[in-house]
Amino acid sequence: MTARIGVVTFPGSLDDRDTQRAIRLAGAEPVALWHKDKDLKQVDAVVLPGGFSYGDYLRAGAISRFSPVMETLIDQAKAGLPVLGICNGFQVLTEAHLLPGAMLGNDHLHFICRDQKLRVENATTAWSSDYEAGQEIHIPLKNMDGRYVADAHTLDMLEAEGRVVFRYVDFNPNGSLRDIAGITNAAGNVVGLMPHPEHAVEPLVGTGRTDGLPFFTSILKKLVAAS
Amino acid sequence: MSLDTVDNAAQTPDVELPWAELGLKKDEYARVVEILGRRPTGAELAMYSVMWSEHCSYKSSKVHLRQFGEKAPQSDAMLVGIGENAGVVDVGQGYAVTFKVESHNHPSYVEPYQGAATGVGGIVRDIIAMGARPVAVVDPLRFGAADHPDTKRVLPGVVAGIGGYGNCLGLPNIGGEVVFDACYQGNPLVNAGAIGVMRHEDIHLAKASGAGNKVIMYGARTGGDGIGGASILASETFDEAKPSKRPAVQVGDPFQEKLLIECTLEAFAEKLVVGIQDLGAAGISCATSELASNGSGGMRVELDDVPLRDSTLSPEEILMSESQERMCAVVEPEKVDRFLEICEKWDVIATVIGEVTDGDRLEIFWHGEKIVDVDPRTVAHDGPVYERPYARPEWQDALQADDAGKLPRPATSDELKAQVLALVSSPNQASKKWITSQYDHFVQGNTVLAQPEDSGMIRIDEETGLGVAIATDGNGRFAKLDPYTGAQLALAEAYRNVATTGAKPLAISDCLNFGSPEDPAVMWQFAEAIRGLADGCLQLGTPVTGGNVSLYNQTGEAAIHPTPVVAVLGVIDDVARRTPVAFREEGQLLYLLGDTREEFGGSAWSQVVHDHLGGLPPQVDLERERLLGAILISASRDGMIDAAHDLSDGGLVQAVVESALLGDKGARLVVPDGLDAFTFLFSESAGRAVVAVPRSEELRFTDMCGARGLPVTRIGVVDGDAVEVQGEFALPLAELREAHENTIPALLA
Amino acid sequence: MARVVVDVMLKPEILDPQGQAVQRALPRLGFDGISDVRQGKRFELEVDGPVDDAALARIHELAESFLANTVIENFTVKVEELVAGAEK
Amino acid sequence: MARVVVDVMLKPEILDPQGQAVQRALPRLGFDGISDVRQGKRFELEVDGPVDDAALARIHELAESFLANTVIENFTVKVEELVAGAEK
Ligand SMILES: Nc1ncnc2c1ncn2[C@@H]1O[C@H](COP(=O)(O)OP(=O)(O)O)[C@@H](O)[C@H]1O
Ligand SMILES: [Mg+2]
Repeated sequence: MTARIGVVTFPGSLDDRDTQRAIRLAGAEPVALWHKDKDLKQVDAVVLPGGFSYGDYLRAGAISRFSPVMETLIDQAKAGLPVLGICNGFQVLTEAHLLPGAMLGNDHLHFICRDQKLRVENATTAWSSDYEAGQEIHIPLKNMDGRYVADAHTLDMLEAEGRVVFRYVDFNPNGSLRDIAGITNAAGNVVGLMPHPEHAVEPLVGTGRTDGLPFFTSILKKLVAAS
Repeated sequence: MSLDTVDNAAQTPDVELPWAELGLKKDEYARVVEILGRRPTGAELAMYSVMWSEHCSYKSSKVHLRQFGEKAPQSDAMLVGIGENAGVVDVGQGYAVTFKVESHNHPSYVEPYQGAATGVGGIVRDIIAMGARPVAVVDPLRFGAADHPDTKRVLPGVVAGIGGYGNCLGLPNIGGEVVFDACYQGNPLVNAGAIGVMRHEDIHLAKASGAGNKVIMYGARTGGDGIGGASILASETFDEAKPSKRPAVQVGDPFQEKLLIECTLEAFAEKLVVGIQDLGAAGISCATSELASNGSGGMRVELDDVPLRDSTLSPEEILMSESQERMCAVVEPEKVDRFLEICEKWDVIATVIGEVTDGDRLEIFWHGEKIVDVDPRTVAHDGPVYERPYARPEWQDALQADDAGKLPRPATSDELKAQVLALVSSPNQASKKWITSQYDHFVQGNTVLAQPEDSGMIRIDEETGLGVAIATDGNGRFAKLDPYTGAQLALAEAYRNVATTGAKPLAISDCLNFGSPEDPAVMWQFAEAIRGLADGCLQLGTPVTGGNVSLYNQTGEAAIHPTPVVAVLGVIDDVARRTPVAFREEGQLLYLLGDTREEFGGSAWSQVVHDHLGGLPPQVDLERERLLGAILISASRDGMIDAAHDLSDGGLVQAVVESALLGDKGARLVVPDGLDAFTFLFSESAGRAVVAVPRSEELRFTDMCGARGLPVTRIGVVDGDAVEVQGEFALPLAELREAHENTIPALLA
Repeated sequence: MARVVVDVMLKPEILDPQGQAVQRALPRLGFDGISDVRQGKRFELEVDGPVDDAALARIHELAESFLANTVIENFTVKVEELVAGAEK
Repeated sequence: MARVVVDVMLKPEILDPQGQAVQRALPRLGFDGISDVRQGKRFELEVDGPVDDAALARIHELAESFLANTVIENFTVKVEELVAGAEK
């Protein structure tokens, strides 16, 4: 049996098909989920993909956060369903308060697209266990609103609890506090990050690296082991 | 005055309409009256005036554009040619590709962000209207002098607008150009191109057939956007009380357009659509008259059913509105419900606004009264055609006589070195990363090559690796020196760029940016450029699938350089075989393909070092381009080369520096026998490329070139961490990188 | 019909690069004497019914849960008198 | 020190996709009775000296030439009384 991983399409989602492809390449079964459906089709995990849901109008992720699918997702995530938010998905997760803090416009005020170096700080979450702690990887980054912000107390807590999962290395592309690229909730089942692992799964396209594949093999192994 | 109906027009032949204010000439208005056999209604006048404008009717350019058809090369690849929203090309394995380039020059000067954004929106709707999923965009751009204060206003806004719209649509930006020249100061050129992919059977056309079929408008509500003359009609002549303030600038809503893409593709997939047309320039006037005239039968439209953003709009204004993000589909009655359901699923407003009729008239109603009754062909296709006078300008001879070959050349190695640094750090030759990093290259997960590669490349089939490549090029300096040759050089360069990456060039699209057609000198440049392009396409076997003409790019008496921009589309059977620009391995041998002559007219060197424009542009030899292309494609397919870069602006040294910096590997060059170092480094002779050959492939590669008669010269080796020209100078990569990459940020950040 | 305005500004402790960019441009434009610039959002809501306390309370709730993200932003709600000709 | 506020809104005839997106979301959030939403920008300028007519005229000029693009936007300039505790 393989794992079934849902990918939510919001209006304006862009990387939903790419994420499905990455899930397939990792050996799991992608399941398309629709923002207007509360039904999660009994998937084993969910990815909120990148894009500009609702045009990123108001604030990135702010309108999607009130989608019917999110009502169910918020409950189930709190109950332990593995959820990965990539870029816009990360923004939805912070707006939904499944992850602390907030995302703001890049400090340089431009969209930025680059091959970004990251350090894996926590290799124990549902989505990072196929990495090793301290490992440095390159994952494409592309966003307008990638600046992670939280108050000092929250940041200290995240650091203390090992909940900073990925950190920017060599270059902070957006002014994120403490170079934070991705974080997790206390239980480790909900992870959000700005860079796009689904665009680093094939040697021929994108940056030509496959450093993103372990995201999807991490969750697959965990789910198959649990079943 | 109340509503101007068709009956009313017939009964009041003497009412004066403001045709001049709407941009019609006296004889054009007389022609409308003759066609209708009566005076037009206000609504009819609105339609004729926009559809017969230069922008929509191509009245100055049509007689010249015909050559693209007349001289079209035999090509099995062409599935849909000039005349539709975009041409369609067969790329094999049952796939078809549609692509086109359009200009949004003037709006981008007035409001850079929105002007450029809506330019992307417009070209993408043309692609959707053919039945294709858009897969990539490109953006050839030209601005005034890099250090001019207004460039700091225009460029960042344009780039943010192209990125803002394209990124939000989920379209990777895979190519384009950025050129600075004082001639574009008040007339930046913002051209935008898009590519779409579909299966052959999914090709859709803009035609309304089948009496009883419904006409559905969907997408954004109609507002008062971009209504020039119609407001005059509405407010001054017909209803004094109305506000005549209508926005001249349109604001784009990329999110709405993304929904349009998805909902249109879903309707196509369920085979719900008989005919389809996007709404761009001239809005409903254009969509209804083109749909009706291209199909069989007529059309009846209830204008009251058009969803409005501004309830005060008059029928004339509704007909002319250029509100963005709207489409029009023709759907069989029994499929209408399903079509509307799909629109609702995607939160897209959709309304039946009319139907296809038995007759051959386009009839439009407002409040139950008939306000338009025309033969749609006369609106859409029978616009005026001008044979504008043209004449070779008297200054052309003096310009060509001002030979760049006579400019002082560097006298010492130090001077040579300084000029190399000046070249690679000059705004036109410097890295454009500051700009291109504002564009998403990765979305859709199929980008094989993107900036700064010679061409952008997209995988279109995951199983087989089938891919397409596109490159856009244009050199206004060359075209100014000789428009015929300049247009061919643009074609040759784009063709070469595509072949350099390993793809076989199939077809082209173009965007022809010129000054005022009312100036005989400009008209001559235009005629010459088209003649050159058509002759070149015939010779290269690449048909013109469509394009766009932008005239009146002119401030007062001063026209821009004639700037034909050419986009070449190519196909590659397996993207795994693509050839990138970057040097990959030390020890690989560098070969120069083609002939190097003393050609400096219009060159980057003459501009950067001497601020000079004169002489003749490089010669064109299209047979040589074909041969070079064939060799590059074979070498890529058979794995004989690991890197390749075409030689164009800045010559060999520019190409080698770029490949070295991208791969972070240096190069040691030796000046070949028979050439001086200066000519070797800076000449811009066409038909050349530099390739990196693994030692194991050296013999096979040089034998192939020899056997096919392509000059091949060994010029050095990939090595070290500098670009060194033996006996002359060595420039460390770090120094080159700083020179190459810091210029644009320093100017714009 | 009345207009209610919701102003949303970043909290003072949050970096506002847009405001800073404006401020940095001022000397170039020949402006001095402006020591700080912050940029925020303004929402104009056209309310159908009467803007009584209940309506205002609901709009306050809307601002708190939706128009502003109170992790990073503050907001104010006010009823605007519609004075014709006030805009330039 | 005083605060001058420049509000910049899209002209009424210009499409406001952001405001529309907010408005369309309202019913889903259980809000009705709001017939239109427009979203604009609010600039808060901290002015060093006295905000006299000359200063206001200069800020007006700044708004016109820089803060707003008057092709598509209107703006208003007003001096704000700094009432402590007004923000939430
Ligand atoms: N420079 C050109 N070369 C070839 N075809 C052109 C050129 N300019 C315009 N055309 C063709 O003329 C037709 C009308 O052009 P256009 O008005 O730009 O299309 P649309 O109505 O889709 O915007 C199109 O098929 C276009 O491809
Ligand atoms: Mg079109």
